[in-house]
Amino acid sequence: MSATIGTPLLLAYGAAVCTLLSGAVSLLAVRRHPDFLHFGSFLFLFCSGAGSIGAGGWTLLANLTVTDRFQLGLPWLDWHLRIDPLSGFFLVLLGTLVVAISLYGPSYTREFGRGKAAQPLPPLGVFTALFVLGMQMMLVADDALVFMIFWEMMSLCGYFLVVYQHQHAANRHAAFLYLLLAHVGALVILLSFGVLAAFGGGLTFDQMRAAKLSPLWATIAFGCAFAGFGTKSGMVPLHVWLPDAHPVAPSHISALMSGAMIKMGIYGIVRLSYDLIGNVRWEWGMVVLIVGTASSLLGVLYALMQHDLKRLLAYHSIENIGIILMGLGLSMIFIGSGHKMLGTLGLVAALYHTINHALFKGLLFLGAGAVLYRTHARDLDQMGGLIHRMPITAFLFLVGCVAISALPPFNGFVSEWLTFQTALQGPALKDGLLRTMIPIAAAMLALTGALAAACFVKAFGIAFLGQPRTRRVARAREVPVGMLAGMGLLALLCLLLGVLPTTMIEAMAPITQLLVHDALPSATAQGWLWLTPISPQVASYSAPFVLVAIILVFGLGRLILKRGAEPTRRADAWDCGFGHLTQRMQYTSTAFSQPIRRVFRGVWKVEEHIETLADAGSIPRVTSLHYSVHTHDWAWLKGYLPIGRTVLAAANRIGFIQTGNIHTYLKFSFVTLLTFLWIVS
Amino acid sequence: MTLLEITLLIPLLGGLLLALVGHRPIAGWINIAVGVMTFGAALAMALEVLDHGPQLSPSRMFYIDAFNVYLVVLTAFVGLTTSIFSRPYMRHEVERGRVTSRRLRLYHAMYQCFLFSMLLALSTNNLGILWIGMELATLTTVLLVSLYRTPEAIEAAWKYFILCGVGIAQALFGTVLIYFAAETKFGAGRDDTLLWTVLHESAGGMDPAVITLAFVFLLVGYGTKVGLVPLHNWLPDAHSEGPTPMSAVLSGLLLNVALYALVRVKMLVDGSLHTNLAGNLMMGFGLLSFTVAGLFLHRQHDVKRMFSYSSIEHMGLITFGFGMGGPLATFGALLHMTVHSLTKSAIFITVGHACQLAGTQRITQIRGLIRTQPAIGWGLLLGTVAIAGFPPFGVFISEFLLLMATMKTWPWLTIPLLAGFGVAFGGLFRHMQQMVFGEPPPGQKPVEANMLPVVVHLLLVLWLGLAIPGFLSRWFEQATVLITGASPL
Amino acid sequence: MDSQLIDWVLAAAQGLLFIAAAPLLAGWLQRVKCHLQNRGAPSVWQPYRNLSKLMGKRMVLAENASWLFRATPYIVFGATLLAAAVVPLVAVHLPTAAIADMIVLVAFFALARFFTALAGLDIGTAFGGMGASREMMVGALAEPAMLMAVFTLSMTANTTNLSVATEYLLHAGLVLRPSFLFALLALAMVAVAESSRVPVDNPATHLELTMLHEAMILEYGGRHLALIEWASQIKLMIYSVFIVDLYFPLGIATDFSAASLAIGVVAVTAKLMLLAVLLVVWETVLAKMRLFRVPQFLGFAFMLSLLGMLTHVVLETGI
Amino acid sequence: MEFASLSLFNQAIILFAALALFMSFIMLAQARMMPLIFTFAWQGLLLTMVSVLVAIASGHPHLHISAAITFCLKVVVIPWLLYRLSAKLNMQYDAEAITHPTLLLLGGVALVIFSYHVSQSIVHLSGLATRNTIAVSMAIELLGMLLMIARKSAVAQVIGFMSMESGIFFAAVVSTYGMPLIVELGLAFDILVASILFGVFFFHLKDSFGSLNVGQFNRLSEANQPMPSPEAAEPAPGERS
Repeated sequence: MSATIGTPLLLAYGAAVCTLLSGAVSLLAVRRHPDFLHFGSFLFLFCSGAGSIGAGGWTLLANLTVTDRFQLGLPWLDWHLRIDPLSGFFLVLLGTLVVAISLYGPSYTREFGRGKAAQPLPPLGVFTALFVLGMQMMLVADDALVFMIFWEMMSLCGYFLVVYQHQHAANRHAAFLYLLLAHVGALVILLSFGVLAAFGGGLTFDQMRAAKLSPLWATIAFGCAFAGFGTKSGMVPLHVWLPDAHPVAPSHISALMSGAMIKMGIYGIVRLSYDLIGNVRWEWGMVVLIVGTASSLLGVLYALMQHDLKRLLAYHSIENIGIILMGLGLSMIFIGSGHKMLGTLGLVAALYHTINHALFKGLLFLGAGAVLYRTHARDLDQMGGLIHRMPITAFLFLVGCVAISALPPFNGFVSEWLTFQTALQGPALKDGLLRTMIPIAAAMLALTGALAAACFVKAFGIAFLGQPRTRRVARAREVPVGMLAGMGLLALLCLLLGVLPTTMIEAMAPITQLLVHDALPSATAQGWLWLTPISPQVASYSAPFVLVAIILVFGLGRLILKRGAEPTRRADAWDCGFGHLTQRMQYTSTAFSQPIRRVFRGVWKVEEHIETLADAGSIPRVTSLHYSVHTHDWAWLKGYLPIGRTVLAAANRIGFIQTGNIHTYLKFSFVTLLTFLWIVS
Repeated sequence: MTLLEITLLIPLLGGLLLALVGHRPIAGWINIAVGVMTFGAALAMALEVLDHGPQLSPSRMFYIDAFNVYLVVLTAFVGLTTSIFSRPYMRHEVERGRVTSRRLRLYHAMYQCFLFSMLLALSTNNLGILWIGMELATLTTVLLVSLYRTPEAIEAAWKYFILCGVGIAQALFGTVLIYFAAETKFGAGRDDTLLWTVLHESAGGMDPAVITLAFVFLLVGYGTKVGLVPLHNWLPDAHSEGPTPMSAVLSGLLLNVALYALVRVKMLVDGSLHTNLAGNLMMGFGLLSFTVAGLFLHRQHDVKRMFSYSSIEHMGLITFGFGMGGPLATFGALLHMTVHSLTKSAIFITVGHACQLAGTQRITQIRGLIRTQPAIGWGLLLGTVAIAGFPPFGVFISEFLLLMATMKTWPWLTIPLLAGFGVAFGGLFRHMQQMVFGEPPPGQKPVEANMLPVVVHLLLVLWLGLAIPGFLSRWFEQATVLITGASPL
Repeated sequence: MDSQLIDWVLAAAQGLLFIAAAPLLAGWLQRVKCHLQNRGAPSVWQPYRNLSKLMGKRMVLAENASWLFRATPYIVFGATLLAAAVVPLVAVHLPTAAIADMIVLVAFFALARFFTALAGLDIGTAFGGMGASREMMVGALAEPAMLMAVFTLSMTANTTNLSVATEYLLHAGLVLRPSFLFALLALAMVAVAESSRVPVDNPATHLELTMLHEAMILEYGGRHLALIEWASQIKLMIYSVFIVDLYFPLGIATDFSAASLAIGVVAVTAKLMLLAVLLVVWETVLAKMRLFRVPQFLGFAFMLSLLGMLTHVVLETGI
Repeated sequence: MEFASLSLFNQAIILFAALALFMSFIMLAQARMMPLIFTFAWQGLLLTMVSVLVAIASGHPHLHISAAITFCLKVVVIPWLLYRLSAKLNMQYDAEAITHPTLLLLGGVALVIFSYHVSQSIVHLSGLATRNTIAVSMAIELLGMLLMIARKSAVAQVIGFMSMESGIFFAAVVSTYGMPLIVELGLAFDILVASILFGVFFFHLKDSFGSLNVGQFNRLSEANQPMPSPEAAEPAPGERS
């Protein structure tokens, strides 16, 4: 270790050590002291998260770049580590989520050790720790080997976490699919590094930065990186693992996966294309933009059709990754066409949305976990009325819903607004195709946003509002305070990032300086109150004002209107005079999304089933009707199944080699020999 | 007597001893003790090599350099750990009545003879003796494969015998041709013309035409033993029908030794031909094995058979790496030999226990291992993870290097490699998952298992994945220089 | 400092004017409509009477209503109010315009819609769910169309700030932009859909199967209902002002002298009255659509706005 | 070089080599068990004689030893073992139906031509006058393999295998005056062990399968095995709405 490693890197090491300790505690405190496991393990995890935030925040605020080496790995290649503003930013993101789940986890995980399907807890703790460690170290990696080691470690531990409740076949299947795609994706990433290493002469990132690539090879490297990292991020059409894997993992892990892990893919794309390959080309941006648009639109449309809350959230991750990619794509297009400042704006929008999504998706998954914890239900159509039983959870979940639907004054809106602003600068480009494509992408983004709002009205409305649909839901209670604290932290951050975007963008300046050698001075020029990304003339937004105004209206309105009013009376809801309403008369999630299903039919493969039970008798009388709808993913049906079938068919055919007949085997040997002799003679 | 000769003698004498007392209950311990001594001697010898560099025995019969020293140690080591595993395993088999005490004696004797033959093949300086060692290894293991005397076992053993016999005969023809080439160069009447040290020094002067022909015969011959497609057909049969300790050493060691022989020959050929012919043939063979075996993984019903296909796959990859031949690829291939051997033997050990636990080798009937006996379940899981090439296990590092090297020299070949990795991974995991996870069948009971070898192996593989110790990397590097003439550093 | 203060005061005044005038516009619409349909017309002040009556009523809430149900009217009204503060009614250059631009304006509407729909689901009646479901679908389709129309405008003016854009168009004089024509039509169609007018919705009906907006707020009464009604009147007003001031900015005040402000008031009143007449004619001529024709209607609006955008890119800037 | 100009020794060597090759053909065509074994022994004898002749011609004494080894193994021990075994297994009068015998012989001829073609590039290197016999030895080796492929009986396969070994041994003798002694001894030991093992296996095979027809040993076939359909094979993820 060199003598002059900077404090941020030390902090990062500290965080990594804490993570390891957390794993060790869970491993050691096996049976005797389960409580010790809970608190010790999560305490260390908390420290680790705090350390990450510290390390990342420090580099980001002080604009530092610190490197270090370890005598590990290959004989001619030490482990190179480095922390710079970009990795710092992602460390902060990761650390925040880790802190949140370390608050949330102790109560939540206790549930797994109980009951019929009790699972041993140590694996959960160990792999959670290693999962976090993988991400932490991957972010500070400065050579391809270390990067890949920890990248794969992250993927692998994710697998163990997804398959944690392995008694369910769905979990096993989801985990398998996840790991398969993660593995293939990692190999593709490896190829990208391979190209860079071949041209740069070495595996360290410094050598790769110095590599002189021809446009063709640069594009190949970018393509591999994009496909590989995109698999991890869940971009369409490489997304199929995501909606399977996220729902079945324990909820705090889902939060971590959806909030942090898929962002690592974004980190990878940014790191490789802006930093290592460099010389971003607009063609790449075009691809990224198209993929991003498709991901966001399809993600939200598929989300709308889900009635499993966590699966719905998982599809929204795809949508939001799409939005992030749109920002990145715009940024690449602008940078590739020579508009550095606009490129910077796009990058800021993308990164801003990255951290936003981490926060609100983390919050939502934790909320879904809270519901699961109390009701053991993931199916929306079994919930209902939880706002009365779990008011704080409901409130926090609502914050997440508003934020993800891109509504002011929360954070999701800011980043989407920035993305819109970037897109609106499309006319600055020379190329006619780009100029027409970008507005269409913007329109799709608008459509996505509106559909997301519809989807979250459904999610929140069906789950938390109305009347409880099952008895277990009716008996639900508020979750323990630790879980609320975890969610509350994220909800608060959602609001803060929504209200203080100017400050946030200022803090992100070192990243863009590092990657694009440009910053957005104009965005913050008008003070913290006004966000003016390009100039005050072009666009401005004052989130604090909006917040204050809403609060004012709310407060004043209530003050004025309620003064002197008679006390409120409670009465039955309007039932058209038919007698009282039952919970079965409510709209279900399937019913809610029916109009949209009709409007966008063809996007899904929809199967409708109606099961009718009838009394036998001279005149059959229908006693019960069950209607259900299944939507299938075309990407799975048309993309993955054929590939899988091809492989299996090939495997089936290839069986002819192993006939079991020794003569055949001898013939193989004989023919091989003769062929080779023929070749060489 | 040099340390090397001691290393060779111990298993030979141990084999003779066990031929007498191999049926006694104590035989398992004797087996272990012999293993310990062999390993100790090998280690001492390795230390000597580490201190003084390559060693040529006074009679010039044995030669230890950076390339084979680590393989000798590895062989002794895996031999030892497998013997540790074999004690409870065989006891269980005897209890179940699958093995009689006479056959137990045969087993123990043959086990040590097998180790001897491999050590002999590895350490000899004479290509003829190398061949003899390989043939001896076949002969000793044939009896082990047929140990259970079931029709399947007999059939497998017969196929193994015939196919490897034929293969090895081709190798003999190749050896004769090399001898021929050497004699042409040196003139008749010298008795050192088959010594590798001599041949290697003067490889440049040998006639290319003869050497090419010889290489074809040797490739087909030793390639059969390595398990290269389409010469591999014996391998899954032999692995699946024999006792599991034997599968562990077959997969972990014998394949390596055969490959070692092949690479030694390739070094001669490269020295003589100055073309890429040998390399290209090996690459083609390797890639074919790699992809075909990956597909075969999907269609397996028998867990040991499945992992034997995985061995074929990895051997294909290593052959591909050696065939590619740059320093990076060679280094990766050398490393891969080590980690594959450690991992695969660990897997077979675990699989052995798992099969005893479930009472069958059918994949569909092995269920819920992690519930019934977490040690076995996790062992199998982590072993599979390691062999599938996930970090931080060492297999990842070697696959990483191989892919990097491919990207550098044959970029387009990365595509089949990539597809192969994906297919193989899918094949392994889809089977492994159902065995390890899920609810166990009612009444499934834990078995006596010694997981120490597995833990040690996996820890070693983990260590190699995180950092390659200095001495080993020096050996690898020297071996790389020896094989390719350039250093990866 | 002084001038800034005056600016803010003026802005507040304009905002107040906006909300105060909104029921008037609704009343005027109603009156014209009755005349056109040969019915006896209520006074133009009738909406004010309705609102004040509702304000004074005792609150009755459904048993199952949660805090969300009670908070929603204020949020909806607040969001609409904020939106109103951004739109230049009489004068441009007001400081409130900088708080939010066109995109934020759309987002304010989305916020209001979001909460209204949630409130619809809160009680757990079938009506509420139905209304929420349909409203969200309509909103999902209308919002992108509206944004596209707005983008066409903002690309021309290179700003998303409403005030700046209006001023730009005012100074540009008469330019015959094909893109504006398309965008205007699209915007008009969206405005009709968004403010729950025929043919998408009928504000006057309470027929169960045809309700959209009304179904959601069926459970509301008293001051809550008043706020929501008022908010929807403001919303209609915003759309109207949006159309008349952006596309026909003639007469809007660019400085704060009394004269130009007065001209501004007169101009905008005249324009709004005219627009209302047009709207009434449209509503009288058309019948309400089936729900599943609405997507086609909105899809057409989306097509128009896209066409507007493309003509802008292809014909107006490519030169 | 004119054949006639060779010494008689060399002419004899070539003659015996040709006869050994001929023996291979006979084995290929011989359906009955006993004559097959005898033919094999004859081939061994011819090879022994070649070795002796070469030993005399070249003055390499250790070739005598290898000739003796060959004689013991190929002429005495192995044929005797095989004879005993087939007698014990009561199959010395078995004859198997050879499918397409003519085709097989034609294939054999093609193999000889192929061997000649392949070895042409190397024969000029040999210092021996009888160097063209390399082609013959290669042909014997390949014919042995062809025999293994063509025959169903395990005994015939063993004979084919041994015949391959003979071919290789022949190659060693005629191209390089034999291998170093230690190698030859080891080789002989291996072959001896192998032949004993083969013997052991005949009994096992007979026990397990009731015959020595290796064509029936296909319990370990994968060709007609159905694909396993484990849960992860082709699942439709449970997407529903």
